[in-house]
Amino acid sequence: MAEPLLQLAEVHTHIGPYHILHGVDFVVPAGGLTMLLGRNGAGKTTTLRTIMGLWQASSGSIRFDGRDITKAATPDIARSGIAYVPEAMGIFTDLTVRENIVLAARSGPVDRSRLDWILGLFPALKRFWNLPAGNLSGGQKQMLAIARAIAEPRRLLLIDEPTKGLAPVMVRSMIEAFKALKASGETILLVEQNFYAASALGDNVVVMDDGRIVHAGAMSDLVADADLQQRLLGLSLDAHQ
Amino acid sequence: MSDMTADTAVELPRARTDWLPLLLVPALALLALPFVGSPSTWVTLTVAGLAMGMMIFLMASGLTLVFGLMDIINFGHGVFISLGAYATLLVLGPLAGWATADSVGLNLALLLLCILVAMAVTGVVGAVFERVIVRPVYGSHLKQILVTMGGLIVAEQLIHAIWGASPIPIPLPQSLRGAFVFGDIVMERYRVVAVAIGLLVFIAMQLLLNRTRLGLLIRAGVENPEMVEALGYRIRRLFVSVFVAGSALAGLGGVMWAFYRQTLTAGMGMEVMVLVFIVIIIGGLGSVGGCFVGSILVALVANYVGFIEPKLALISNILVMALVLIWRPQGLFPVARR
Amino acid sequence: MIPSTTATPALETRGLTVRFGGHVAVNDVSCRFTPGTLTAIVGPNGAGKTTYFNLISGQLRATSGQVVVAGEDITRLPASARTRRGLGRAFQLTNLFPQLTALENVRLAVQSRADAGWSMFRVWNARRDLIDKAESVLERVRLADKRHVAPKALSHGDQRKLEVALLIAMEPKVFMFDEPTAGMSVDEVPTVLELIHDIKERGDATVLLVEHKMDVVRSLSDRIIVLHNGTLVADGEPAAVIASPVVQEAYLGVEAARG
Amino acid sequence: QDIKIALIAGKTGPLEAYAKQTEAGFMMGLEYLTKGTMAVNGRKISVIVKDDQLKADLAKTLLEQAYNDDNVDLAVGTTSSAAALAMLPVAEENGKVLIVEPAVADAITGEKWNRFIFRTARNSTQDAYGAAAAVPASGDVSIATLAQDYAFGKDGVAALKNALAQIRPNAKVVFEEYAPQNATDFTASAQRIFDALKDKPGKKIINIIWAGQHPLPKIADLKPERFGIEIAPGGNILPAMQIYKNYPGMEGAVYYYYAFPKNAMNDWLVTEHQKRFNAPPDFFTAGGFAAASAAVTAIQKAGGTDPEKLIAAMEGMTFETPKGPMTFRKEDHQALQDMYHFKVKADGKDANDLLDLVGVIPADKMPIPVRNKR
Amino acid sequence: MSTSPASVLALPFDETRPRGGFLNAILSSDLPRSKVLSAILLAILLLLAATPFLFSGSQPLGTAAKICVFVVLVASYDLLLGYSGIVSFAHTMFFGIGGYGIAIALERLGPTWGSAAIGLVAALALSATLAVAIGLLSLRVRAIFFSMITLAVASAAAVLASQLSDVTGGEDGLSFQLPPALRPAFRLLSEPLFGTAVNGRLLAYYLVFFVSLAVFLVLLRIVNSPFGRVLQAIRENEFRAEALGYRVVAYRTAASVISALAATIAGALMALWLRYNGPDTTLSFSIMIDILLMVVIGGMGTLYGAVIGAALFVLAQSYLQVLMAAGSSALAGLPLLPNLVHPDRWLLWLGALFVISVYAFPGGIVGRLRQAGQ
Ligand SMILES: Nc1ncnc2c1ncn2[C@@H]1O[C@H](COP(=O)(O)OP(=O)(O)OP(=O)(O)O)[C@@H](O)[C@H]1O
Ligand SMILES: Nc1ncnc2c1ncn2[C@@H]1O[C@H](COP(=O)(O)OP(=O)(O)OP(=O)(O)O)[C@@H](O)[C@H]1O
Ligand SMILES: [Mg+2]
Ligand SMILES: [Mg+2]
Repeated sequence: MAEPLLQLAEVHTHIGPYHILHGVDFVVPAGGLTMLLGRNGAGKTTTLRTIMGLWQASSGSIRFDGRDITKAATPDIARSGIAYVPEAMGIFTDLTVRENIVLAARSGPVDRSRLDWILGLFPALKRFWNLPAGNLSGGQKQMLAIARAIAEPRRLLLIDEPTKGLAPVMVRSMIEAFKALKASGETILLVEQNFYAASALGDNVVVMDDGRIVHAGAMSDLVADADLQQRLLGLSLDAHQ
Repeated sequence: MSDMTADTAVELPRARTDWLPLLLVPALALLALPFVGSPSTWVTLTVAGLAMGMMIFLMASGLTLVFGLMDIINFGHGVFISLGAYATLLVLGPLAGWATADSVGLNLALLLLCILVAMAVTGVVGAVFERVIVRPVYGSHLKQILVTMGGLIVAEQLIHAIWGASPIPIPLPQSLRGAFVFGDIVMERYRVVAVAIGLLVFIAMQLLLNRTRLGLLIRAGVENPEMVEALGYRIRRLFVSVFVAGSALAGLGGVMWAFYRQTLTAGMGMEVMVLVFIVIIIGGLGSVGGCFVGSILVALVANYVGFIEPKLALISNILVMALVLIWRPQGLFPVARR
Repeated sequence: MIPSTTATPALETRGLTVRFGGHVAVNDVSCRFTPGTLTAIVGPNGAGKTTYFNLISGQLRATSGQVVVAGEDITRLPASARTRRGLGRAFQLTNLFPQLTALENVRLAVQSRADAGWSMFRVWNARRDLIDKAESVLERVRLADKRHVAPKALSHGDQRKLEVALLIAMEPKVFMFDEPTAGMSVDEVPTVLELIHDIKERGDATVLLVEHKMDVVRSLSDRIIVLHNGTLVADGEPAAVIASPVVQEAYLGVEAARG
Repeated sequence: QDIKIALIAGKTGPLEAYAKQTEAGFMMGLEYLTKGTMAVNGRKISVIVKDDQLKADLAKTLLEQAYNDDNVDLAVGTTSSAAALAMLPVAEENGKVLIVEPAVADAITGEKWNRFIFRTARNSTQDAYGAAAAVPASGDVSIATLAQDYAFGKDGVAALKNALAQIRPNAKVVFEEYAPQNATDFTASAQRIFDALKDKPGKKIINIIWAGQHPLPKIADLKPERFGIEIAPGGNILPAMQIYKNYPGMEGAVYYYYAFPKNAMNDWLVTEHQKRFNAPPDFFTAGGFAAASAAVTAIQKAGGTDPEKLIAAMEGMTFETPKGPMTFRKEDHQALQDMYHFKVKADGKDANDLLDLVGVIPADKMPIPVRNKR
Repeated sequence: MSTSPASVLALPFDETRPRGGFLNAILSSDLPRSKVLSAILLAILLLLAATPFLFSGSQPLGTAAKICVFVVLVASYDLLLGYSGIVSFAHTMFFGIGGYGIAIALERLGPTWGSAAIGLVAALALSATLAVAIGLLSLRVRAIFFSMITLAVASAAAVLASQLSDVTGGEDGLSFQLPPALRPAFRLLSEPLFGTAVNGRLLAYYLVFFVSLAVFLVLLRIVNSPFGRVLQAIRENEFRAEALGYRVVAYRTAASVISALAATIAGALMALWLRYNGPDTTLSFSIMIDILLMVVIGGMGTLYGAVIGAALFVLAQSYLQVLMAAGSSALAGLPLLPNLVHPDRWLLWLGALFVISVYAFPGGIVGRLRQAGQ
């Protein structure tokens, strides 16, 4: 089997004095959509931030596309072809929608047909093209965050909870968008609480709890296996009570 | 290069330009005419005010970049003005003859050389200043005030140590002295040069900030540096260059100011800082256009008020600021919220 | 439609409208909310739900129209005064005191409720009652073990819970939840739903809930109102509203929602 | 036992240059007067230099310390008038002599004076009389003043008007212009002054009374000569006067210029200063020197440092200075002294070769009023 | 989750549990929470209380009095800055109002306790009015604009003080007499106590000391009250505080007023101690910067920081030049170095101190000590 696009091996992350990730191990194969699931506080966001270099892994290694990026600086990681949608969306509230997208398109003006496609997915962005992004509604901000990540083709998209705050109809168009991106050969690593959206999309699934990977496998297996679902997602529930 | 709205298939709404503040300047000038009375005096005052505005703009433009866009309060900005002024000595020393030469060419070349050297010096010192003084305190205004204030004191003392504490007179190149006289109207020659340089800098900055994504990047970087990095931009490097550019602009302003005052003192930069702060606040933090209009406004008002009712000249700046802020609480051209 | 009760409603908006330049974000919305009921507000993204909340709780000033609480017109009052008249609000995008501990976050809400903010010559921790109450609220949202953690170090889901805790601690007459469960994991959602359910069961509180999860809406609400482009387009029994064509098309997409 | 003298000056801050001159002049003065022995009446002189940073409260505290903790016999200071004024009561409380140098405020030997205060520096009124004396004694003269808009400027103008009334009744102040203290653009002020002066008959002069950065070149660049208007700048320290070079022919009055006084003391000062500092002595160097001379002469005359004896000796005492003899007037202890009427040179040899002497204005030609209450 | 923040953050003690005890009551339950810090604070308190008996001479006493005044001034500023997150540059204005209140009253109405009281009350009333006006008018705008507005207001106040020279003494300031009981000549006990004369100066010192202590303890109580907690909440997220039902503008204005009143008292004490007040003493921008530095060195958001910051800074300011003089003569032989530590270059080191202390103590000295204590 070819080398996976992204590979985490024994990654530990500390934030200040706190040990948050306790040896995270998983791979994201090229071309598919991998779901990262887990209850609140499991360490999903921390994992994505560690990949992006926004937290430094204290040990372990992260390889992307055959390169070791464990110690690389965030801009270099981004330039190697990774786009990131943070949990808090990271919208530049003072800039307009247009300016937010201009910045996301690092290599120059956005390709026209791609822009048409994006604005077709999220018509609200077109409508508020010159509005400061801080004035958008919660869901519209979420759309802008995703639009920014897909403004130019990238090798890998890291997306933290894209469906939160989106109306059902928008969740649908987002699922369509991810499908289209997948078809064009982009790889996606998605953190999601909405298991149903997740199951509709995922090729592979990774489940985290308490800073560790507790399950990894094909999404179809998890969907088919109610017991496993209960154990992974219910298990954490029991443990918490 | 960034204007992708050009001819996309989707019709995108266009941003509107705000002309109102620009009209303020001619409106003010016209309003002052009846009060001043004599048209020739009015022209003299207006032209002098415009030129003074340009000089203020040159000194303030660097700060509006650094303070307005990068959100760094650099109280040390004044010392870069002083430093730029003192840097002229590096040129004036060996090339003193060019100043007294009876050739416009040589005189202007001298000025240009002074500017280049001063910008180089202040740029380099700015890089060091950023590295040593400012970098550790990004994000905390208060510490910035203290640290840059400390830097200011140290730098001022170093100027004293290097060039001595006494004021140093410097010669204005021969052909830039005196004034053009048309009937009862006088226009100081040096002010004409200042207008030319001010306009040039203004246009260059406008192009750089509006035609490239530089301005956007800086503003985005201030709000959320992590995200800008995650988009693949090396924000640190950018910030350093902006700081250096801001310092070099202060140096340029310092040279112009030095030749205007014809005397160097270590505190000369600090003395104009309140004015500079007022100007960039009137303009709207981070807006180069606003800084430009604000500078001219302040200088014009100072001249008119100084002529019509000198008692008020003492507070004319603060008055202008208060009025502008009542009209537009974020300044003339608020960059943040359009 | 919900039959209007004879008693004065806990909250009423009359022709509430707000304009941003040419864009009308909330357009002439008139609606009454009765104590003891839970009304869900649904609508597409950008429909004006949050803006509607902002107008009611005072974060925004209405262009026209009135907000009436228990018979009193509060349209001109600032947000803090409205809160003191019993309007409580949790925010869609988490909005907390990032450096203060979770407990202090909640305690501040309790302190506001107890109207103790102006006491200057007493030491704060002498008010043991406020602290106890804050702790019990944290207990209820299952954040007790994180009471000394500041929100900036909490995971997103925990921050959402704290947001809910603040609202509960204020004990308002009108509760306004703006997507309380967004980003909350599957196992945490029931806790919050239970809390909301309890509030409703008490009978004297009025609950407004913005939520995109239709199963939540269905199970909790007595009534649903639908906003679309700032206009109130539907109002009534949950089942009927959900089945209405406008909801099916504009909100859920052409096909019926899952389950 | 040593004679202890405290020298307080604003050695750090914007007037650092002034304080440096005072200190250098004071030390050179002691050296010259003691012929290098640094001893008077067989007692060694030790000088304690203190920096008041131009702050009045600090000056006051430092003087208290000097009298109490350091036990100095007399004190000399200071650069800023505000600081000097704050020091006056301390001298009285401690019953010790204070020689004020180089602060100029009239009040020091006026309403705020007490019997322990002597001043070697000139006061503002003396400046004003000097400026008045530089005005032609006959024919119509119309004067416009340009001064800073605060107490110092207003007093200066009032003093000038007084002095003119006393010694130049032919000259009138026809217009007073006040600009903000830190003004840098003088176009408006100049226009107002031009408008006021241009149609006046006779000689037309703008008299500038200014502390700090001088507005002279700004006014001169606007070509007052178009209207036959002349500018009379005051005196200043050399670096500030170097700008005058560009405007030869201007006339005014100055307190000290190294080439003007002709006496042995000044000759020594100029040569030695040139040798040691590679520059001629300046305004405040002469002042410091004069203060040293006053102190040494007084101690010699009193035969010791007892304050009462010192006061008795100093009242009416005449002592030599680089500016020639000065006399402490009995009534208010102000040193009466000559001033110099100058004209800016057309072409000086070097940067500091600036002024030609038009004439000495002798002390007795300036009837300085006594303003203190005894 | 053995390593989650919740469990690691096991606090050394639970601050939500009030504890009994006199000390706890006096200190409003806000104990220093570090042994070293407690020791330093106690040492400062004892030294200040006993200065007149421990050291002789006027300098130590002057320094101690200045420390007391600045503790109050800095603590009052910390209430604004550290607790409420308001960056104001107008704090010296209130300091100045206090100083001028006393100075003008004692100068005009004569040196009695009655006039001092009138001056203080008038100053407090003026300060409160101004603080309310500034607060209501401008606390709504963005923080940075507020700062700039206060900067303008402060400079306007300085201009005003200079322009109203008939009342304020202009740039020269006002020197005045104290009520007889506070004058050096007054003797409370005929015999010295522990070798120190119990005179009016001593009484004046203890007046300053005890008033400062009392104001400090009141401020400490206020910041630890429910009110103080609201201020902190507003600092963190004013939008949310408003939504929780706290009227932000009212709270901020109240904080400004309290802080202004305390600063006014500090100004009054300063004037009483110096028997002088002038623009440089209480109004100048450099004092504002000193205050900022003291707050930051000591530690923002903790009043103990004000004590440490003020003590350290005033000591450094008073003795830096002395120390440097010693250093410079010790290094006399070496090249360059003696120049850099020459007392006239003390500002250079003060500047360096600004930079270094901000780096060395990011959370202030108190923050550092508390961290080390855990
Ligand atoms: N800045 C921080 N400082 C300290 N601890 C942190 C910080 N950020 C996160 N943590 C802790 O790290 C753990 C994992 O957080 P993380 O945000 O990765 O969880 P998550 O899986 O993304 O949860 P959620 O679904 O709620 O977003 C949590 O216990 C959280 O409290
Ligand atoms: N200050 C403003 N200026 C212009 N338009 C605004 C402003 N504030 C909000 N809007 C617009 O008003 C509309 C209503 O926004 P609102 O936040 O109320 O939507 P919402 O129904 O809560 O959506 P979501 O479900 O995405 O949270 C949005 O389209 C938004 O872009
Ligand atoms: Mg997360
Ligand atoms: Mg919303």
